[in-house]
Amino acid sequence: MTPERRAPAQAPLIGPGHTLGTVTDRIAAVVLTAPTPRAWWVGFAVGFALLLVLLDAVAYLLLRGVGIWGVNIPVGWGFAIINFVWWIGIGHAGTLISAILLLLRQAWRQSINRFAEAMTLFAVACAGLYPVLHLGRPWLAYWLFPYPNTMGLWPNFRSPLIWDVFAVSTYATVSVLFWFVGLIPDLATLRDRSPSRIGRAVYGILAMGWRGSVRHWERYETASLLLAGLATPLVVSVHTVVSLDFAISIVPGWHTTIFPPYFVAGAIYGGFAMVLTLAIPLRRIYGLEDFVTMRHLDYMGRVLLATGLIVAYGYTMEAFVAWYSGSPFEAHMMLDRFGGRYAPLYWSLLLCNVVIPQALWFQRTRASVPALFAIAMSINVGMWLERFIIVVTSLHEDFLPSAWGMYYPTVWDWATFFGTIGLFTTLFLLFIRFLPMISIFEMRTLLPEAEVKEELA
Amino acid sequence: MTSAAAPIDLTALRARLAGRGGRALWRSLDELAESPAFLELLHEELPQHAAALARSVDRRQFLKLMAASLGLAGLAACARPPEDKIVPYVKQPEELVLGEPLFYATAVPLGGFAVGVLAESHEGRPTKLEGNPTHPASLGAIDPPTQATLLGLYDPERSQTITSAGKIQTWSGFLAAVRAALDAQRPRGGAGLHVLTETVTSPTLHAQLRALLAEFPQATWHQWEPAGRDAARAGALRAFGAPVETRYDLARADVVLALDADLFATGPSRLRYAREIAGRRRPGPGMSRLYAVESMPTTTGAVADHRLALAAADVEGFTRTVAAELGLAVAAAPAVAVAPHHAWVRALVDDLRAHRGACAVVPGEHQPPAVHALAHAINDALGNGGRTVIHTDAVEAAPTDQAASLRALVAAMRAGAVEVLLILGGNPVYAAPADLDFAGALGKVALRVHLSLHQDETSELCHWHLNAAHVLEAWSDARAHDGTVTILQPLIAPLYGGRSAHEVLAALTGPERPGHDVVREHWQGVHSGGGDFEAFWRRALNDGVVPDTALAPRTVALRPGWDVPTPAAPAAGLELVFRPDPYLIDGRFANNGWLQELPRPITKLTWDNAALLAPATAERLGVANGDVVEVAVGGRSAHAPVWVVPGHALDSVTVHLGYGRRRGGALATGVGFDAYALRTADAPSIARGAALRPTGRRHAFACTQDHQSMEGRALVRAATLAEWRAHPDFAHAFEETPPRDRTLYPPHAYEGYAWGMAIDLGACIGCNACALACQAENNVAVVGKEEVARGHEMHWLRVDRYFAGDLDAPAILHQPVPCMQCENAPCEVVCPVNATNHDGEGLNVMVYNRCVGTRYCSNNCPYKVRRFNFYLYSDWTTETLKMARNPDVTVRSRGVMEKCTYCVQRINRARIHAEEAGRRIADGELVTACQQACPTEAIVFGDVNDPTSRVARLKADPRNYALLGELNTRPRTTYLAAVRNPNPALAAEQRS
Amino acid sequence: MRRPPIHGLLAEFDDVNDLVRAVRTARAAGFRRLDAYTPFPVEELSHAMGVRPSRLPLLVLLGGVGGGLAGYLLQWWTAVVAYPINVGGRPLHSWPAFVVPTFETTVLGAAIAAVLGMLALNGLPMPYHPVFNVPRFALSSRDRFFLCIEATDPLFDREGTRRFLERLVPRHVSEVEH
Amino acid sequence: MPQIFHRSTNTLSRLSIFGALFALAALLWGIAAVNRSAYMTGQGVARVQPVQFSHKHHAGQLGIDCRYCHTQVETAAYAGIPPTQTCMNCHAQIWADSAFLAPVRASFRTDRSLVWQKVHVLPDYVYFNHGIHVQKGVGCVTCHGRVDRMNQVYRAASLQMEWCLACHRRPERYLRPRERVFDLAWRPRGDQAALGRRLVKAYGVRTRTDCSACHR
Repeated sequence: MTPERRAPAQAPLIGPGHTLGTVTDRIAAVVLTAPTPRAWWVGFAVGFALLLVLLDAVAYLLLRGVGIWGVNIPVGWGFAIINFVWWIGIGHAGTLISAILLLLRQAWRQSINRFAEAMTLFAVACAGLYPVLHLGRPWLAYWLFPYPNTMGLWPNFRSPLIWDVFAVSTYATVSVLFWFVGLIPDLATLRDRSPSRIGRAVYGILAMGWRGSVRHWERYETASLLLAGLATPLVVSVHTVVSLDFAISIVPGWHTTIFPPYFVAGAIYGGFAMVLTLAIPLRRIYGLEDFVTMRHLDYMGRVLLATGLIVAYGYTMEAFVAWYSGSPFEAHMMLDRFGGRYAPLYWSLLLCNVVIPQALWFQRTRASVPALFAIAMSINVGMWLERFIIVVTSLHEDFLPSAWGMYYPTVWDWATFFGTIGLFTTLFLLFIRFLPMISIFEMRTLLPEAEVKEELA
Repeated sequence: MTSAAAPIDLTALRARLAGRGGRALWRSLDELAESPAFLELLHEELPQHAAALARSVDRRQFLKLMAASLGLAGLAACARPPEDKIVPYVKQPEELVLGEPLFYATAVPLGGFAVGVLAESHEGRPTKLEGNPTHPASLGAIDPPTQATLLGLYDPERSQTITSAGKIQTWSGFLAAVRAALDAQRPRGGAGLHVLTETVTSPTLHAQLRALLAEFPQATWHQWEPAGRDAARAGALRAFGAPVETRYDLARADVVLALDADLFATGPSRLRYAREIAGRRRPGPGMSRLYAVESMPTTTGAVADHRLALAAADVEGFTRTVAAELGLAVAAAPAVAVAPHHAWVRALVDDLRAHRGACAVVPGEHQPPAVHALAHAINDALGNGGRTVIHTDAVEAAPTDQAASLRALVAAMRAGAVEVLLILGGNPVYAAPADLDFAGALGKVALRVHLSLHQDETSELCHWHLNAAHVLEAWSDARAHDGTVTILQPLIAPLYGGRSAHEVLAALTGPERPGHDVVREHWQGVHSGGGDFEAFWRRALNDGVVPDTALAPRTVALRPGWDVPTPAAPAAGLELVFRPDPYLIDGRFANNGWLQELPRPITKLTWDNAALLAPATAERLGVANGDVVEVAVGGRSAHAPVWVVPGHALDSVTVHLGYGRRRGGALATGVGFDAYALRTADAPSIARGAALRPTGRRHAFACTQDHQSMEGRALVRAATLAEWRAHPDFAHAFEETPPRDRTLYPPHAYEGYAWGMAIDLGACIGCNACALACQAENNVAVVGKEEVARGHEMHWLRVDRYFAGDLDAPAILHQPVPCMQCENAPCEVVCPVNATNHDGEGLNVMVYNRCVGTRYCSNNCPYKVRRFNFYLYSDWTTETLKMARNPDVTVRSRGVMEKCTYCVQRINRARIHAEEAGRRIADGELVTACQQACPTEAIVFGDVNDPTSRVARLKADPRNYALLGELNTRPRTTYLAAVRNPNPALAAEQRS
Repeated sequence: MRRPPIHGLLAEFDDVNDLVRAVRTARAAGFRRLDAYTPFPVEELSHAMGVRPSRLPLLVLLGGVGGGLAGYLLQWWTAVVAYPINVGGRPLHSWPAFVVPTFETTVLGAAIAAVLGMLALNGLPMPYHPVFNVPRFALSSRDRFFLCIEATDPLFDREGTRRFLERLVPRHVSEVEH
Repeated sequence: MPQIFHRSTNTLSRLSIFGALFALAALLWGIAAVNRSAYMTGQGVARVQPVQFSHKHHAGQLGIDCRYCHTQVETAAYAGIPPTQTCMNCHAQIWADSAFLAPVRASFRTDRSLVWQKVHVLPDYVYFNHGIHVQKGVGCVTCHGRVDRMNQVYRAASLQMEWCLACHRRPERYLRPRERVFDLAWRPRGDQAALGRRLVKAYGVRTRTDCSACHR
């Protein structure tokens, strides 16, 4: 990894007094030697309990059918799609940090990209459940894949749902590859430092015999850059496709051209909020304040502010276009959001996503960990509400008033939602327990010792 | 269409049913199945189980034989071929073509009056009832209750055995007991013998009853019908001194005044009136004008050019005013709520005067006799007699004042004078006026016998319950509104060995005789006039009408002293109006899922009745939709949930009868409230001085349309006749459908047939006949109240109802919405698996077995006509319900989207027949189920590529417009904008 | 040629600069079969060792083009040839819609090519490698820098080369068994 | 001590990667194969029937026309399984007391149907009409195979959708003159393709691959 040449303007990205050795030991210890903190066990217990809830909800769903959810005619999509979009969006921050910021040579990304990418994978895993579960006949989900069959039938490639299949599966694959490639040198470190035979063997196999040869590093760097170059348009395309699920339709409130950029910005927004939500407790529990510094938090606060403003612009445009289009259906959709039966949700969405984050303009807020955490949480909620508003309020009152109806989630909707949160927590905690949550070799490059003297260069 | 042959050999069929009982149910337990001894035992000991066996067998018999649609759609695709059996006939009836339905003409009587039907039969299973074009009361159309009679046949909760004191008994046991009792009566001429029937028009049954009375001269025969026509009868008596039957020829009426008369939903001629009125609603010189005065908005009021909301009790005053204005000498009208509507009355009267001899004043059946008498007088004064108003002798076999008849019976029972009571049909314990305490009196009768389809409230209190044969299981006959007789022929052997009233009466007075012989012999007697009886009989069966049985018109003279004002009741408080439920009628159909779930015409309520009242009244009483109130009248009270109906008369509360059943099936019981508890013998339809008191409790309704306004969107388009003359293309003032060439895509060419549909909103009366026909034809599932409330109802075709304008006197607009079969279908593009796409004839087809259930198509359907199986809604276990299914339509499983496909199964049948004959499908040869049922011919389906087809010509009409055409979905289903004919003198009243 | 008795000689350095300097000297001295091991990527070393730029980008390009073509052809064939169906009045060959999956398959092909290509070119997986026989080599994934002159180098001479390395003042020089 | 693995692991680890890929491919191929196998389709599997009725004997050796038993095949959707009456037409005299025919006589006597095992089973959402296919010149043998050579009838074709489509897309490959429909031994004299194209025109056969052609 190419470290920043310029001396950092602000506080360094890594605490004082660290050497190649201490960085390595400090991060590897979390996985190899240090005792598992109580907080981990508590979190794992909660997460696993919720995971069991998910299993119940899914079992009952398969037994009875999607009727156990609140979906109906006219509101054919409910929590399943809301949560799908929410999770996918969260996932995007990981890829963004590791890919886009890499291309932009943002050295500060190096201490957060590892667990951000992990977050991506697990978020995508949670998201991936929903499109399958929300089918009337989930056991036939494989019909969405183009495979030669005895019916001589193929998927309809004009349907955004098929685009989803391609986009999300590609996204998942590429994320896994990217993440694994990034892990290889650190796996080698763990291999060489693991006190147990099994540890050495397992990490050894995964490290595939990495030995830090100059030639390896050369190709490794090229591969990382190329992957970053591929992942960047990919991540944009994925949420674009997700937004097309709506934009391609003719439903007022869905059928709008601003959706792709607006969704991508929203994804980054929500994703960074989730990164903060995870980073703040992590650095605290594992005492990693030296690696995830206040400067990191400050940067993420700025990203939130910027993307938040784009999202706010999106909301404004929705309203403006609804009026400007002169279409009675669009107009009614917007008025319904302002004053209809779901209006309270719409206004709390604006509160969470637009009003509260404005506090990030102030250095003081960005310097206060509790404030950042609170804002991140409000954005997590806000982004979920945004998806609820988009999915439900657009559908429940569309073209023919005779067909209008309401959508009320059932206990099973909630169980499935919190269940996936449990799934995410469980996977994430397992990750930080068994893999380095911060990229060790990239941290090394941030150290002064890692710099080659000028006359040699 | 109609098969000339007699129905298939029933005795043989019976034999098969009973015969192979064991195999079916006990296939898993072979040793049991093989032992005939076991079966004998079973038949002796447990007749009802034997019946159950028979049931399962004959389903197996026919369905298995035909490999009808029963598999779990989709699953079979990737599974091994199922183990399946073929059970051929032993001797195959020669008129039977496997896979081809046969149609038999019969009739379904309601309140005694017959509506002729053609019953579709698949290998011996009746699966659908359709109107009989040759029958005067049907003209090919059919109404929901008549159609739903079919489901009643297969109702798994029908009574299946003879019981006595709750124990299963044998027929012979019954005969022994009752014959003994009758013998005891004989010496006293049957003084203690009473027979209670519903209204009888059946010549055969009448003859049998006369024979009975001849044998027991002292015996008494009572007739009583909960939603009967006493008032009309009494009115005729007052006016003409004879119980003449009056019917109207509305096809010849330029002006029609409906006095609280629900022309299209009640009465023996409802279908005919709908056809005749609609025939005069097509815009043009011949257009008639309809005035409606009514308390509760009805389908009649909805299509009326002028509707006046008036409390039911004020209608008499209104009629008097009209009569007076016309110069009749009538008792002065009480100063009623008519005063404010003077201009209205004036305009109406002028209109009537202007059309002497070509107008008709039609009184509502539940209006008091005085109103009927007044109407007769007015029609007489306007010289309508013999022109638009036709009088005949009574159609009823023995017209009687039924209220009096029932009173007499109860009095006799209380006096202990009734020793043997035969109740042939009906459910008096549930439906009799509350003040008579029929149940209490019944207890005093020594021997009580009840013949009925269900174990109902009355059976419970009778010594003997006989499980009746369903109307589709038995031979009988019945008269239509004009007296025309239809011979009712069975479509299937009684599933549970039930018996008809004919068979019971025959067996009681003489040797046992099958209903077939009873009816046939009666007609042999009648026919003795000469000629070949066999030919006559076959023709009667084939046509569904007995020739020359219509009653001849007769002239009548108004009798002096006809005008007897109804005694003024205490005007204080609200008025309470009792109406038969539009679909459950008097409660006889309460266990019928189709009817329970069919949205009521104006309220769109399902699975409920309610205290219906006007918005202003609700406001005054401080109640809203769903508030449970205590309705108190005359010292009686009941709890009822409130439903507010725009356009309802002020200070008037309408309640529908037929709900709140305590017994008679799982669907019937515990649904709605029992309005009979408030109904007394002397106030059968209008009670004054009622009071509503909120209880604070709430009730959850299952209404299929939450939103009542069109939100200013041009969905239903209408104009006045004048506007139409000025701008024949007014329907296109609203929207701009993009021209065909404004598209990036090359157009898809549709050679050959291109199916399309046109729906005339001017003709539609919102009766829901189409919706139910669709349900019956396409195996649409019933989901139950909770699911409807959650927005999970399954009707493929819904009739939207919008209110427009003033909340107290709104315009009521109907719009049937099936799948539009868009050429640029938004639903198809978004389906990931091509489960919905276009076929070569422009049908938007839905492939259930390919659907994975993303529901994306429904989200993207601007008309929201797609329906989803959120659970396993189709009943895959109840054998009889499987029998009711149409074998040509896949039964959908869980997780699958479904929708209207223009009855693609009918299209395929017609195409195959045409191609086998090497010709094209002729226009009109192929009709959809909804089109077929529609009483007003509002729905026309056909090939739009054929410029001469009816549908193509209608689509060329400037009134033709596409719903949401601006979306460029190119719907194949389009609408003809409605044109009203309001009285120019009432410009203020005009709606458009 | 005859297989040398050992794999090579391994010199260990504390500082990345020493390693760079060492590599330069070794190259100057004419050694060609040598390799350097570091705990993190060091651009200068690649230059110093004269590593030729990788052929990876070409592989990735091929992977992308292949994936894209496969994706588009699949869609065109299924929609136009295999089972043409009129879907909502849209043309059979709805190329605008087909662009989206094509893009995804392109990225997929390229990404897989990148990862597999990188591993293949690096000769990974290779869990066994002679340098691992040197116990201290474990530190190469922590904070030490190693230079290995391999026995197959024509100039290699067990004693001479050791002396040569000693002159570079390494912390340690050790022989690497096969 | 970093050297954890033996030399051989290098080879093994690389093999395992390719091995995994091959295993996956093999699995997919296997599934496809099983789906088309006789095990899944029941193709070529004879069912045991309540009566040992031999089409080979009746249709083949005796040369009885298909329509003698399957009377309605030309007009009805279902070819129809003959009622017991049909069997008795002959077997009242011939083999009148053969033990093989005991079930038939029992059926006739007791008026209880014979219960046959269905051989050609279509899923319940598929609507096939014999009449129209016969009218358009699709021979019995095309779908049912040489029944006149079968002792126990078995399924000659897979009856899978792709099999139906093969004919619905290229009918000219399979059509025959109407009068030859019931001739199981018929072979086209000369070029089937040419004949087929002629018949397609003559009988107005359309290549209907619309879903609604078979699914309702």
